[in-house]
Amino acid sequence: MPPPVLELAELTVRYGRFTALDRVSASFDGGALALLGPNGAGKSSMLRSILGLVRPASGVVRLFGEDTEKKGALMRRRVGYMPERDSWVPGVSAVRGLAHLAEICGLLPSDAMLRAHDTLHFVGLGEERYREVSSFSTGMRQRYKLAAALVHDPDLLFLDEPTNGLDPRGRVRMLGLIDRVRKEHGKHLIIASHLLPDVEMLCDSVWVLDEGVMKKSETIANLTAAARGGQRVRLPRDDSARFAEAARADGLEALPGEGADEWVLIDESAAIPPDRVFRLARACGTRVLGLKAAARSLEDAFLEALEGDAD
Amino acid sequence: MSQASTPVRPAVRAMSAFAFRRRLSGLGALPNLAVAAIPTLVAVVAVIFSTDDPFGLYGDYIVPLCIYFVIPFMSMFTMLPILGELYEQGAMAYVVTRPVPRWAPLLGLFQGSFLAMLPTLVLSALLPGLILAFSGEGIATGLWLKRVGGLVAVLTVGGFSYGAVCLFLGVWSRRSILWALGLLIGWGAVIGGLPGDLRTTSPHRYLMGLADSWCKVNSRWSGMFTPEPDPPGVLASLTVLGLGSLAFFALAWLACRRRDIL
Amino acid sequence: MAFRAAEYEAFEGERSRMPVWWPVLTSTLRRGWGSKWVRRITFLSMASALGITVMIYFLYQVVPNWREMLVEMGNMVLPENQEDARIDAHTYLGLLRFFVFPILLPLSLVFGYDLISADLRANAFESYFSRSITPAAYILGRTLAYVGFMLLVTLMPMLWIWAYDVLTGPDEHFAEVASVPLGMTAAMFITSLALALMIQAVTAITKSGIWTNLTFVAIFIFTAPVGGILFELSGENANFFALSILHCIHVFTATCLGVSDDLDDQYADPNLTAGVLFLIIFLSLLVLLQRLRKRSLVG
Amino acid sequence: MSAPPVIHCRGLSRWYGEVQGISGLDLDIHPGIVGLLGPNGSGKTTLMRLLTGLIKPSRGYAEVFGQRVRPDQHSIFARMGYSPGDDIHFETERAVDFLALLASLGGDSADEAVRRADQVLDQVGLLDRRTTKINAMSKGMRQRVKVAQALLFDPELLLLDEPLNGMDPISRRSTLDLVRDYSARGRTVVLASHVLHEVEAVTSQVVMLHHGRLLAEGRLDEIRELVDRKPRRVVISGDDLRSFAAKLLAEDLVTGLTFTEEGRLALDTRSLPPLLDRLAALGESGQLHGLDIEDEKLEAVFDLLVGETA
Repeated sequence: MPPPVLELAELTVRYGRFTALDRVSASFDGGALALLGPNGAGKSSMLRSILGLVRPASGVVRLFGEDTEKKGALMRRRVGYMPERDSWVPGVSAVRGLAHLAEICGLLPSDAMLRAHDTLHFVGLGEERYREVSSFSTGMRQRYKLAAALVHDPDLLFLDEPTNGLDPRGRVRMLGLIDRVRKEHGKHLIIASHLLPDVEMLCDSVWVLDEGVMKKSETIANLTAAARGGQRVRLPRDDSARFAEAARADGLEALPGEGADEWVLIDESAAIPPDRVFRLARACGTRVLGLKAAARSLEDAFLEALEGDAD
Repeated sequence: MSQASTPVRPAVRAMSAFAFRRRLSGLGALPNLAVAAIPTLVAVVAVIFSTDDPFGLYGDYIVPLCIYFVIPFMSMFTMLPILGELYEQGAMAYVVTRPVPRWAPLLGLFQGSFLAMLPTLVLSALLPGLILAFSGEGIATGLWLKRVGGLVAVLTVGGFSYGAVCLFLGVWSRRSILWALGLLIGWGAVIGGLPGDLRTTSPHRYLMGLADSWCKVNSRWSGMFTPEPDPPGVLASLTVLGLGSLAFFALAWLACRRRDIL
Repeated sequence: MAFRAAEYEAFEGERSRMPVWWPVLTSTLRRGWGSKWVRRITFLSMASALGITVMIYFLYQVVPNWREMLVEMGNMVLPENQEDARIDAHTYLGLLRFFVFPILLPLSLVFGYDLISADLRANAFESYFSRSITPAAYILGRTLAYVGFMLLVTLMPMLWIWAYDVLTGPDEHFAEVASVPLGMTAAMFITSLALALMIQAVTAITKSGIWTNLTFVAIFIFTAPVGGILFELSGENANFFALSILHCIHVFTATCLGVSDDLDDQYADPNLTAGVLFLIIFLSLLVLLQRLRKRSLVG
Repeated sequence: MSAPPVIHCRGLSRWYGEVQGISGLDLDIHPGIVGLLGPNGSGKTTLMRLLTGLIKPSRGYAEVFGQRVRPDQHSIFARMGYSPGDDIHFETERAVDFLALLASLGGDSADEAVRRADQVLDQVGLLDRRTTKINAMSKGMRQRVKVAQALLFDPELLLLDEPLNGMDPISRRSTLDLVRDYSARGRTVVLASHVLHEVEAVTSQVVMLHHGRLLAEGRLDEIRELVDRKPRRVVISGDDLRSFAAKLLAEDLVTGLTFTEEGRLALDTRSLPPLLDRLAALGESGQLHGLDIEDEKLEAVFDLLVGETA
């Protein structure tokens, strides 16, 4: 059996007196993993200590079964990192900088240049590859960072907030790219993100961190298991409030959903049949614009995991 | 227009307190202290090695050293980084979107930085004075006080006017260090210290004029620069330095309205 | 419509055995050359070297025996005990003052500052150190690039002048300047190394382009007059001149050229100046390694 | 709409060298929450900076509260709060000192300033972290401090540039609540963002920028009508959809019809309301389990608009 892709044993990270990670132990066998947690939970600290950007106060990190403290530099050839902050090689063109980063990972200059071109094409920056990264927009910089993480063909990718600051188009595109890298090329992914829909789409399991402690290690399917037979309903904005009133009058619980025009209907005693929703809508003179069984969103589950512990 | 509705004084005071805190808390004071330590180092060496009378040494070496180098470097160290950081990183956006005229926070910055610079300026004059005064004997305390006090006064005036120059440069230019180097060291110290007609244009001449009147010194130090043969009087010096500072404040005022904050 | 998206491909090729600092070196050189001011300064330095050779050429055209005339004129002007005014290793030492020093400071400022502040702004350290590179390899690559650039603008023009001088001069002239290439190379190498490490160490401490420049300027410019003052105060103890980096470079170069015996009592002890340069190298290395061990360069 | 607009721009343009920031923007913004939307690099931040006088227009002008925005027109800043997209940078300051400094710049005495600072810290839920230094704060906390400083002096106009960027879901929800409460008091909030469903959650009034130009402006559903030229797609799931599909075709309500891999039915239509009514009838009979209209979310609307002009 191959060793786990990533193994943390009692990993502790401190900045001065502040403890960012407190004796975290976990292991990741491959696939796609999401790191969730509020700001300051220790997600970035975990990524940075695995990559050797921060020296852990104690504990062991093993990548592909090798201790990073001993063989870190060599192991990092098999790892690609997309940092949260913008990061690039200044003063040279995007493709030149990327080739340079590939050379550092041990590619021959000719191979490196070839791959730099290919990777930039892959992320959709082919037209812009001779420009300097400093002139890139946020979306282009994100794609450049992904290219930089991929250029030396690593086996494991660390992505820190990959869709942060992207417009919808850019976001969909980035998610698609990441998904392809994983599904078609068998890369392992570890993604730290706030955007739960992204996580839901890309990952199969999550580690929930809070204040430097591992709160939960769970598969996404388990986290979002359908709850209590509720219905998620969307209506025209102007009728939305009226509909909620009517639903409450009918003995249902109406919780606000994602947008202002969405409600989650819950009946404490039984599952709600779809036709009841349609009838309710007709009764208050409006149309149903969307309807689906209300699985708990990852966000709810995530909040629950955090708050349940705080109580 | 209800521009007078917002009191300017709290703004100046708060910004001044911020600049003061920034320069004197933590490691912020270190660069200025390092500059202030250099005249002291010279004094220590003088006490150990020199047989000349300490009172004369103070006038001949410490005074010109302070005027030629301590003032410009300290002004640069105090004014340029804080302005550079505020402008370059866009932090100025938080300051100038407040309902006060833009000159008010800048005046506050200048005031706070200048106040923070004063103790180190005083130190750089006082410490060597103390060391030299206690090493020799025979000179009345009153004379010492007068000479050290005179230097402190010259440094204060110099720090004020050079601070004004740095304020303008910091507001006006991204490459303020290069400009400051050219203006303060090149035009001030070097041109003001070399013989020739050009030196009469240098602001340093007026600082040396003040030193001549207040500390009763004229540099004997032959290492680099020649003494001013005909130093201007107190009134002329103060007038020129004061008007110069005012001119640079005005320039800074113009520049702060002109410069985009990105 | 035929459509083929750009596709990601796995890398099957061989990983090279090239040392990791090599790409850092080449990339730094490339970036340095990309800076407009670095090119200008380099051009200025090369142009002045060329100017000097052209001047020698015209001297030959106008007064073919100018070397002898120089010695004769020197004998008339200079006091009796002074040596002949001929072109020898001393001349090259003199070139340092008018030719190298005015270039060294701006180059260190512009080259170092542009690289460093760009790296800080681009957050490049995160890109570097998440890859298979060790801090030591990074410093090595970086430092060699700095040194290479400084040698390019100081040593190369010197050697160019030297070569022209030797080629045009009489045969016996070679003996007078034979020590120049080796001595100059050694001196300039150590000097560049010290400056390169110092500016990186200052950056590692200040983590700010502005403060790095201010500190560097203060060290360069402020120390010169202080050295002079202390020299006078201490009853002409020339060792105080060793406070000034420029002075140290001068004396150290003289030592390397083998003419340090001729330096009078206006110069610091050669061993001391060499010590100062090596101390700078040592301390800067210490600071850099300590900072990188704490990984704090990454911010 | 008789009241004068809070923000009024005519021909507002700004170039950075040869790079275009904003060009020829005519815009009026009235009280309420306005979502300022646009892809990266569309000129949202440039517009914010122009409205706060941080940069000067290359051409045209902007007026806020009926007064021309100029660097020295500081009296309008008394009624305006601005949270820049950039980071704070007052790294060594404690949160309360930073806010008190800015309060003093608005004319508060020292004691008043601290009191006011505490008040806004309370509003963003950071009162217990008042003595934390900025450089010890996480990204989300810094974002909240930025929002807090914009709230000083309870301004009539709030300009928030990407305030939600980098916040965790909890802070994001509370910040949006804060914005909603704020506008409920008749204030104006301009909220620049590209996390679109969050903008959608607090307002239906949007301004869309693209390539430095005004792409669309107005109520979301008004904008939506602009894209109605494009056929809509409704995806349904339920029992016995095949026979239902056959009926629909006969009724000429759909232009296209696809069964998806998951066994759902995708209907393309140019007449959405009748189709929805038809589907509602089916739903009441209990045959329909799920219903979803694609291109209905703001993100999709935006995609369509951009797609049409780009």
